[in-house]
Amino acid sequence: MTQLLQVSQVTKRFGGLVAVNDVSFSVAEGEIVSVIGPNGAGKSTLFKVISSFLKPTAGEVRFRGERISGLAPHIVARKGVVRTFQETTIFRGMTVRDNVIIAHHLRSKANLAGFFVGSATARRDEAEFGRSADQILNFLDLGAIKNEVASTLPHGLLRALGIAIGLATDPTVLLLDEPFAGMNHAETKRAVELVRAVRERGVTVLLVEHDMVAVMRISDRIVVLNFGLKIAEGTPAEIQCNPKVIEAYLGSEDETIGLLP
Amino acid sequence: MSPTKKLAATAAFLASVLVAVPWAIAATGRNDLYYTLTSVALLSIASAGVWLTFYIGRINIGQGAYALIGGYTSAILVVDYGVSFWLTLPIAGLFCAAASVLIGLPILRLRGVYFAMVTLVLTEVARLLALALPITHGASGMVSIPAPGAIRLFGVTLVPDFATLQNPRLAFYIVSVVLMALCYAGLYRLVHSRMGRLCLSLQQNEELASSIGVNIAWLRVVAYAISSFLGGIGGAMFAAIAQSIYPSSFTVTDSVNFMLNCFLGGLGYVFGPMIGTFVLYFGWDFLFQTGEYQLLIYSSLLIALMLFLPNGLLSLRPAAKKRG
Amino acid sequence: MINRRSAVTFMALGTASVLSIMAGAFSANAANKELKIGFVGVTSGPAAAWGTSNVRSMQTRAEWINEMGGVKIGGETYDINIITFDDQKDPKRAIAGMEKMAQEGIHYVVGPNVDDGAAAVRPVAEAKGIIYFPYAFPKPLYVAPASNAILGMIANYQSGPAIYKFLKEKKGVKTIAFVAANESDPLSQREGGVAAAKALGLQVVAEKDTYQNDTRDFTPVLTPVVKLKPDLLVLSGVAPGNAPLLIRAARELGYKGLISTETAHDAKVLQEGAGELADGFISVGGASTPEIASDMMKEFVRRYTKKFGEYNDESNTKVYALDYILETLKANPAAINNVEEFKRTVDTFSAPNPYVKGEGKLKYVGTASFGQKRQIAVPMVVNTYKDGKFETLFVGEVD
Amino acid sequence: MEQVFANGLYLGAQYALIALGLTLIFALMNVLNFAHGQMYVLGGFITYTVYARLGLPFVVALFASGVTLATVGALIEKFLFRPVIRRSVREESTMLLAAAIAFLLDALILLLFGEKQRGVPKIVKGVFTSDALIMPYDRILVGILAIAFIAAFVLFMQYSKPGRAMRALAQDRVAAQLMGVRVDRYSMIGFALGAMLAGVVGGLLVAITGISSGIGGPISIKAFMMVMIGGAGVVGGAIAGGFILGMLESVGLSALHDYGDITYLVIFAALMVFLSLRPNGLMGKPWG
Repeated sequence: MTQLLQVSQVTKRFGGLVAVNDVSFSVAEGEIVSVIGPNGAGKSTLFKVISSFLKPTAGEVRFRGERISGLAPHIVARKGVVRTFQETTIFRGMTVRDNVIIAHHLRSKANLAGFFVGSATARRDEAEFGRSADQILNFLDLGAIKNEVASTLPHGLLRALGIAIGLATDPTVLLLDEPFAGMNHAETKRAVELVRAVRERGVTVLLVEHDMVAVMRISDRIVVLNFGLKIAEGTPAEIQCNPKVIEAYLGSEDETIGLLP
Repeated sequence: MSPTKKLAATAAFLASVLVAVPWAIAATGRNDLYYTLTSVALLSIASAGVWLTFYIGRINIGQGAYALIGGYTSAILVVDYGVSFWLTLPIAGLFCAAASVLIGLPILRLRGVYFAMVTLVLTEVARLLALALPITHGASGMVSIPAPGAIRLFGVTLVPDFATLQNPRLAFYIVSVVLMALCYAGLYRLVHSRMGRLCLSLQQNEELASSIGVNIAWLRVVAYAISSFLGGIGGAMFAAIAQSIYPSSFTVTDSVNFMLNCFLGGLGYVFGPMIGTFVLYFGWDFLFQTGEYQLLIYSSLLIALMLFLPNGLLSLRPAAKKRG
Repeated sequence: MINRRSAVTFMALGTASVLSIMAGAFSANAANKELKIGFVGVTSGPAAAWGTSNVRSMQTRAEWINEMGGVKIGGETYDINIITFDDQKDPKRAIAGMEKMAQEGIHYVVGPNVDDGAAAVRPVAEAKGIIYFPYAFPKPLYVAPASNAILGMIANYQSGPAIYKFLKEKKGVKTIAFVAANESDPLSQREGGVAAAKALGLQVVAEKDTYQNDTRDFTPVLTPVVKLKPDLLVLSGVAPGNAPLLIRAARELGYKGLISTETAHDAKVLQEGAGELADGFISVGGASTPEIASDMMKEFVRRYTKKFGEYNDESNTKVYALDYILETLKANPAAINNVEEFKRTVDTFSAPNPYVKGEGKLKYVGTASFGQKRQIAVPMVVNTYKDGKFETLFVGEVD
Repeated sequence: MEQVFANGLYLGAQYALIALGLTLIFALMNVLNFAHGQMYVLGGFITYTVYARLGLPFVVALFASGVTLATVGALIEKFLFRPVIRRSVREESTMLLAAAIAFLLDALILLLFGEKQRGVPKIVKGVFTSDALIMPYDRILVGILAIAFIAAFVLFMQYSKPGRAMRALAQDRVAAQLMGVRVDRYSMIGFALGAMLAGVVGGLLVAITGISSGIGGPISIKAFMMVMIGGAGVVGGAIAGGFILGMLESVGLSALHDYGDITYLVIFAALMVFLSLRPNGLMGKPWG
């Protein structure tokens, strides 16, 4: 198995506060890897560093052996490492379908001038993006609402739309930021299937999550952070009985879900 | 809208402004309307630029600066270097675009009121520069700029020398409305092509846009450069009509007016700034007869408009869509 | 649909506006024939005072003439109708205003009030046959080939040297400092002033200090200048509203020398804004100082005050333009519709000046400055302010 | 040098007071109030009328300015801004409304009070003079009053019930609503308070610089600059911005005396560079 994404000794400081401290792990092609940890463990910061929305203070992130940390986010996205957002971050004023079509931007063969004059390539692109968007929306069961304005959708569908936007960029690695947060049992179950289906399309998935049950069910491997440090790494089974992890979660006030029978 | 319909609409528009309006003016003898409509056309070109910056989510109160730079570029080239006005017109636009890239790179990182403020200050900086730089002839401005000359190609006169014309107002009017038509056709095309969608994605969420691979910094600069290009063109045309330019030819008031034109027409509609400029300019002109109460009535009407149509005049359209 | 709908809206609005403007244009009618005289200048915003004193002078005078039964020009009696246009100090608007004047069939326009506006309206005025009377000093407006502008007051480059000379000889002024707003008109006037001062052999100790025209507190501006202790502080092209503030700031900083300017000011404004600190302030006025004002001038002030509640001393210089127009038309009735006739009359025209005591004449001057007669002769009354009133320092003449 | 410093301090105090009202309105409603300068002018004319024309004491005149402007502000919020904010798609639309209100006030002021610059008799006579420093007593008094007003405002925001409610509102509108803050009511109080501050400064400064009808726009723009320097919507930022701009003008005009013509060019260019480096001002919250 080739290592697609390598996180090496990444440290991120904000002033005096160390949010991520010397964390290393890697993700192989086709894997689903999750990063978990109690509140304030540094998950989100690490996520932003990997997607290059933040520069690491020390260490680096490599994709296919090439250093991507420090590059502009859109360049990282062009290389195939695409993130979704924890918040319901979508293009609120556009229709669902337009949201997905615009996300095909990266696949475009024509340049902007070509689109402006309506060149043959540009028209071909437009037609193809429309088809592809419909296909993605159907794949995620969003076909029925594709002409709704995004800001009117309920929470769960927005999350799916976020994933649809991510998929439309044709990513090699999809970084999902808390895809199950705020979902009820049934919604989570559906979302888990969705993520699996995404992997079936050949997309490697790295997700940051809170919800232990879902993570245990879905992940090939799990990385556990606490206070910015990596305290464990392994398969769900290994993590489940790792005493350090149990202690970390018990030690925190509000995290008791899923770990203990 | 189908291509044929679009073509028909464009033809109808051109026919009305190039044939019907001159005919109506000739029939009524209202020759002063030429200049009024010319002003509207040119101001709406500059406003279109401001609208485009609104479209990427930036409040631009700095268009006066580019109009001033454009006006001076053209005037200096014509007066001091003897370049033909018709050549200076695109040069003025391009010079403004180039300047706006340099200025835009640092300031486009700002958002909201901060960007608005910085651009407002930019207008004042441009005025003070025009006063201080030797090349602009400083406080005494530039006067007696020659009228646009002829364009000849292989001995055929394509455009006559404006100085020899019976009615240069009509000539300026035609040039201005043609420029306006080109500008809005281009803007319409741009907004309805991929670039427009990308600009919209920027307006709605810059982070998400960059996560799907949009080079937001580049796109912002491009949009801003186009915007400034339009400002420069408008300014250069005005300098040619007034045959003079002063550091105070475009001021903060103009910058604010360009912005208000966009608001009034509607930020969501490509043709918003055109309608906005028309209504604001003519509204003021209309009230000319009310003498000292002009400003009072004008502002009251504006407030009423905002109360009833807070999303701009074009939101009146029954089939109003989100995007124009 | 957008394109066509917008076009339709556009056309509808356009038609509506054309119709209603026309309705307005045809509504005026009167028993006497009507003579329209225009005004294009600024009557709103920060510089509102400049145009307002213009308009009010014209309206007062016109009302007075009409009350007396109108003005007789070449066998016809006319009522004067003043058509005003507020250009908001925007040269683009000023052009529109001039176009509007042409549309109204007006051939004589007072204004604009500032350099950029006066320059911008030139093409229209010359194309449409309009003589206009700017209150702006740039020489290219009046030097040939320019032909349709007539300077409506005394330029700073005419009054400045006279004032400096007087002060040098009578008050022993040796050093001089200039302060100006960083705008075209004041800066140009400062340049002229500096040149004049140097020509007189005065030592210019400060010539680069500027302020933003919207400054409210001038202490920081004047602190470095006052430190130089000049004998004379010149406030180049100072706006009436700013003058008392500058004077007060200079005096309160301990400035002991003289303060002067080449523009016209209002005694009431000086009194309210600077009180006794303004005593001795030297400015250029028209004809209302008691020493030289004729009964007609006093009557004018009385009517103005009655009509608008309060007189503005800036109007002393602005009372003239309308009378010049009318008197010249009386002298050559053919000029009423033909400005070429007016230009011919300019060279020889002469009439008594009703606003000053004695032998004053209304005539056109400017040959020395412009090479042609493109300026109205206004008595150059140099005033000094004292206890809420102006006193005449000396009276000069321009040729 | 002391003179330059004292000038800057005095200027800063009045600027800060002008900026406070603007930043308060911005913080509460995300409205950039273009009419702030016009409110200042209106306050100035009311003080002028009451003090110079009616001959009542200066304090009464100042009080009249404050009360009138608070009323005007409350009415404008309730009947103009509130409905427009509720119904517009993009919140920037309020800028057109604010500009229209600015025009309206400009027109009303011009019609009611005329085009002339107005001034009042000095409230305190005499000038403090030492070797290093010359300062008229009325300036000293006004400077102290301005600082006192600023302090009173800060204390009010910090410790009074409405002050705390407004701070919560500025922090997070939705959260404040959930906590039981009556958003509409406090928006109105905030707007009235902001307008009142503008009116009180206008009245206060009549004693020094007089008042004239057209200066509203320029005052607004100056106030915007201070707010941006300090950071929009932050009380401390407005105060800092006011003092910084005051100092900048005072020091700049003296230091660049030999190049006088470009002093303001340098100040404005520096401001642009500063904001490019610190996109949210000194202490502002991100906005966009």
